[in-house]
Amino acid sequence: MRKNMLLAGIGLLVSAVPVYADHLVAIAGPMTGQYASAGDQIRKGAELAIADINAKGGVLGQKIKLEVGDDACDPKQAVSVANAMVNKKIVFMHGHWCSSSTIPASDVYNEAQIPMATVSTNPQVTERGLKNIFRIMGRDDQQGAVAGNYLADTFKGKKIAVVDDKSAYGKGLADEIAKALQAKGAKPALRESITAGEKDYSGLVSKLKSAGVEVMAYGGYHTEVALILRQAQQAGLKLTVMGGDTMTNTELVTAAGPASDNVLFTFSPDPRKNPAAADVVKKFRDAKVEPEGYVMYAYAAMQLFAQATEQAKSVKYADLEKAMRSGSFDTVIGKLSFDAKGDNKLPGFMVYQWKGGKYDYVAK
Amino acid sequence: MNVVKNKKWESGKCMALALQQLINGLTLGAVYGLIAIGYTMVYGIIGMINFAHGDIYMVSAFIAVSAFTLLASLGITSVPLALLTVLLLSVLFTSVYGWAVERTAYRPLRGSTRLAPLISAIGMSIFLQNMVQLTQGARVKPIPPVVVGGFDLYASEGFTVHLAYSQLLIVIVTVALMAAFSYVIGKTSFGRQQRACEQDPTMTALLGINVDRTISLTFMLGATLAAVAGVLVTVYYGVVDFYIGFVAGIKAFTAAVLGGIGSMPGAMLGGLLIGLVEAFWAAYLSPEYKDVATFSILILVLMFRPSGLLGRPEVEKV
Amino acid sequence: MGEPVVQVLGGATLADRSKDALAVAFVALLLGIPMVGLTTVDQGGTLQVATRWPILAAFVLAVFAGRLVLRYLADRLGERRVRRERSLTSSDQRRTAGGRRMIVRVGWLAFIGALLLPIAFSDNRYVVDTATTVLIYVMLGWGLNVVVGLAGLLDLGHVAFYAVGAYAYALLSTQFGWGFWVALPVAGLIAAGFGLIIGWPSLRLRGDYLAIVTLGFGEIIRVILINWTEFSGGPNGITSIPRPTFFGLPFKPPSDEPTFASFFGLEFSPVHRIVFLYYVILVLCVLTNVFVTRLRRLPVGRAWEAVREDEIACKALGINVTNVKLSAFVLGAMLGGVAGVFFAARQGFISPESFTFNESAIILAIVVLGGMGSQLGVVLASLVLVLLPELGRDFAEYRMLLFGTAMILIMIWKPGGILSKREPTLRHAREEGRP
Amino acid sequence: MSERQPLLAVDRLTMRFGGLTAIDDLSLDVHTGRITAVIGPNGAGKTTLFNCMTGFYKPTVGSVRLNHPQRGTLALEALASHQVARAAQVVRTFQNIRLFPKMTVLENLIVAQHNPLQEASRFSLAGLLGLPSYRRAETQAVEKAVRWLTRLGLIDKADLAAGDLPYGTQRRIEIARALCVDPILLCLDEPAAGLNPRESAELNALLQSLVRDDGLSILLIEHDMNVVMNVSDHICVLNYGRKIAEGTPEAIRTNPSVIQAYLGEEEDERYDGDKGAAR
Repeated sequence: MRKNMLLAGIGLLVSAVPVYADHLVAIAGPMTGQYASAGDQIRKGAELAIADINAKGGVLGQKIKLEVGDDACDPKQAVSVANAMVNKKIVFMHGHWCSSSTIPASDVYNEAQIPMATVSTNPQVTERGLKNIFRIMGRDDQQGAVAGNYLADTFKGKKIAVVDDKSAYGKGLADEIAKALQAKGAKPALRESITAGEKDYSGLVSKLKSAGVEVMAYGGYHTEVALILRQAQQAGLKLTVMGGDTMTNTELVTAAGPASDNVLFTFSPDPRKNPAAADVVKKFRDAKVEPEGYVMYAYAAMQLFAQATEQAKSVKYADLEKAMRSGSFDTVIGKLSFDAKGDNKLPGFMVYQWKGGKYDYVAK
Repeated sequence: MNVVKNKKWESGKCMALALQQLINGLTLGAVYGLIAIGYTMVYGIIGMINFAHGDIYMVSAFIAVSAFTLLASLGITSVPLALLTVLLLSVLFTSVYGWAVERTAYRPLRGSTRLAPLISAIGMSIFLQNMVQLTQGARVKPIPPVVVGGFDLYASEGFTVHLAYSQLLIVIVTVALMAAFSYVIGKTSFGRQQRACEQDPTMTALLGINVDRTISLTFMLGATLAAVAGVLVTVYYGVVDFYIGFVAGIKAFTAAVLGGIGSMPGAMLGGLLIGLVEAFWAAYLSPEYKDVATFSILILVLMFRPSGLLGRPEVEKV
Repeated sequence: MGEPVVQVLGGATLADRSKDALAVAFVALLLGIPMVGLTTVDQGGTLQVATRWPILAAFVLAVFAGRLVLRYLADRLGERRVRRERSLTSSDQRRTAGGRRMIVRVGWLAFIGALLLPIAFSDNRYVVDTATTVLIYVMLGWGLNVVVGLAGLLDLGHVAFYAVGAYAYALLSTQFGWGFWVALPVAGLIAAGFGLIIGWPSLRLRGDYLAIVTLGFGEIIRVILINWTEFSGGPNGITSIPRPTFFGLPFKPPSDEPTFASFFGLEFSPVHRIVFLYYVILVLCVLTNVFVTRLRRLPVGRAWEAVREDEIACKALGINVTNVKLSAFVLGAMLGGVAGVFFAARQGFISPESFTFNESAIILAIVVLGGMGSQLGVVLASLVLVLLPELGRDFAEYRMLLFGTAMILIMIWKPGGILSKREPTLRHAREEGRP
Repeated sequence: MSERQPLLAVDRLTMRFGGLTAIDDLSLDVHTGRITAVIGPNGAGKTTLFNCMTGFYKPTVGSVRLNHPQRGTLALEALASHQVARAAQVVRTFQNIRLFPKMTVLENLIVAQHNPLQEASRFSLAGLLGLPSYRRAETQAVEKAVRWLTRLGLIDKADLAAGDLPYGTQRRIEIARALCVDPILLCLDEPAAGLNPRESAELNALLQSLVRDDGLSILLIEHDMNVVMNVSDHICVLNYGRKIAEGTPEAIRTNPSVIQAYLGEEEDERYDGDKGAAR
């Protein structure tokens, strides 16, 4: 027994001695596959942040090094990536991107005691009582409430349909929008689901047309919205779409053409408008990276890590976790602080609109 | 009072909706049918499921996007001219793909087990998808609308039945292609060789017909039809991505089996049926279970007609 | 029109070879123009064509040179093989006997390697976890091997049973609080039940029709799982699936109740759970292997193979073909379900997107690549198919491209699979030696 | 009296495929302990008759009754094909040999004993556990297979894959495999096709010994007149699905309508047989 204790003690000592000269941090997300553009944004944001932090001398006198994991938004691969990352002894994870990857992977990080900051919006991400997870993005239920309330107020008396693409993200968002509409007495005229990845949504369009729907709240990704808009136009239906944060993707504009001006969506306050972030935005643009979508969030996640580490004076899980939960951090997306579940306390969502290939807060 | 009015209002609209979905379903079905013929021909001649066929169609859609964009940048604005050029280019390059796929992945496996070419085909499908993703990018590729406008056929209580010119184009091209195709299979010497190979490849070879060449031509012909489908879809939906081949491939394969695999009119019929089932199911019942409906119909048909709707009923050869 | 590719026989001259390579390069040019030479890029909301002629030229040149070299090597190898075959026909018999012993030896080596792996990599949870994934696929592969490899039924929807097993365990454990050890056999039985329900109507269909119907059932089950939210959690899936315990002792950080670590006086480490899961599935895999290998030597196993070889002859010998097929299908389904339980236990979270047709295709590829009917072949193919994408992580976007290419190349290299030799289930020569 | 009752009675059997009538109102008796032959030109409906008898086709009209010595009268046309072999013990071979080509000869013969072995393995449980009762059954099955293999001169081929063997050997294996089912009526579809004269003579001897020593009854479809005339006790001649003559070999040999319909073709058939043997 005593021998065991001794061994354990030695083990502890050994593990306390830093093996790596650098602090390893990681990002994980869909670097390949259908949603590769989101992974690309995360990577670009994280790379610049780490360059900036290292230029200022790193954290605790050591440089940060980035590991990149590709889960292709496949839950099975996400667990593999998580195990690989744990094995590389990372001290912080920013990811994953798809909620269905974040959820199984977070179990692994939790077990290995690695703190993580994610942009996944599914409520389940922080509802499972894991202590290591911090969400730097809003939740689908907040998002849905903002979108639903806006629709109910702005399009009073018009027929509103709520549609989703049967993904975890899309259905969650659509359900929350429908709930918010109900609460305001604007019962959705239609509640439908489609299958993502198809090309033909003429059935849905006909149904919307025959029900006299003018506004469609959509939970899902931008690709389908572009197709629905095109097909609605072809069928002579003028449709306004309200979507979620995935609508920030410029592919929507390329694919839907001018009809994209009819797209409203909810997204966290645009970090590019944050005066404190002006320097960083400029830096990105100088590097020919438009700091759209998740770029600034990845930057902020790395800032969160650097500042929490400095506050805790340690990269050990217990210290970091405590620092993150209790502290407050100045990042490019605003002042971050977290509640007991790990959700952030930033003001949630704004309503945006696409106009001529750029998005901005909707004109009141 | 209100209710009664509503009912009347609904019935006129119901008709209009049904008509609209009939148009939409036939358009979709024609595309499925064109792809399904490729499956059925290949199955007929070498008895394998060419899983990469859907991806050939996807490749053709990408070729169409490049060609349309190229023509637009060259300043060619005449729609018929642009369409014809793109069709020709797409057919040309896609048929080379059809030929190359057979030559590299299937021919070395001729005469081996039944499953080896199937796995090779799955590998080829993965390869083509990722090849396109790498060379053309993972982003969706849109083109501006080529064929715009259409007729308003019938209006009822605020619902107008709309037939877009692009839909008309799909139906006309499909019908013309089917006519040309029946001629090729029925009347030309290639058609006779093709049918002979289907019946008995060994005997055909003994009669001095080049079976390899016939099989190659069959793949090219299948690819041609897929290429036309790819161009039409690009025109109709305006958006393509590297994943469309898989979805359309599964549907078209189902159509081929539903119609009776090996039968070309059957493939077209199966395609139209699936297109209609999808269109009506999506409009009247829950679109979530659309695919369940498609597959359930397939399973039911196979239970009662084990060789598909127009397949030759097979007497067990003992 | 002549075929551009001419069959070059041995003793081809350089001119012949370059002509052949030129033809191939021409085809490569045609293939390359639309995909390599041209691409479209998004410029401010509209597409523009971009050309990449230098890359295309390099591609065509590479194909030309590659074909030249390949042809040359193929001819040389062909000559050598012909010479070797001429001299070696007599010792063929001995070679197969040697091959059989080799296979047995490789099997034992693989088993010992598998046994020692967690000890060798005790601090590397990634390796152990990946090995667990390999074993899950081995289990799936053995299940489908009974259906496709032995009974010859083309099943493209095996993922359905994988999903049923995973969901059965997830629901039983989260909704009813069942433990892993009780839920495991029950989930296997539920999957077997689904096999019965799906197999009964569809197994009377002939080969390729069966393929599309099983594919259809696989999709139907997935679509139902997505849409029936009240039952399956819909697209959200099921989260917080309990992990298996060590016969009641959980793998948790030290707390009031006894845990695995405290009971054995070890320091808590999260790797324990992963190693434990690995050993559980290893033991189950060994049991499965023994089970399937023995079944193959029993009447039912021989009947599976007989049905694969000639269904009509089976009927004429009084064998109830439907029952034989159904038994293979149900057994395959059960093993698929058990693999599903392990998948759910490994993930802690399942959702319908893990059970797409792609998964069925991979499992089928494992069976066919490994060599239909070969148990060890399934193991080798699982290793290849799981490790290839994992090792390929460094190749990032080229990973799946290489995966597809490897599938085609292995099939061309060995159309019967890596291990295609069939082992008889009993021998007269040995029977006579019996007392 | 029971001597008079036929073992198998085909009664007014008709089989139509769409517009084509393959068998037209055919009646035929097969008696215990005899070799009955069905002959006729190509396309006369002989194999169709077998298929109707053994459950592969459902006849359009008519019945096929088997008077089983233990199990009473069975309506074969109503039984599924595997039941014909299992319950009625009527076992057939095929014109185009249907072995299990990748399995060894011995395995082929063990598969034929599937039903009793499967019973002995008790849903495979006894087999999995290796219980003595099952092992005994398996040993017996192997013994039976070895007995037939020895008798047909195939014992040295026992461990070879059946599909790799020469044509004539495969024919014998198929007969040996059918015998392992313990038939009371053995239906052979052109067993002499492709055999050389020596093999064909051996076949004659085998058929006669099966009837004489093993108490089997045999129904035979054959083109080889040598075999038919030498071994048959009773011959039935079909043409275009109809029975045109029936009787002893002597009677058939001299029947004018048979000569007209069938024997005119004999030269062709001879030629075919030679070609097959030369393979």
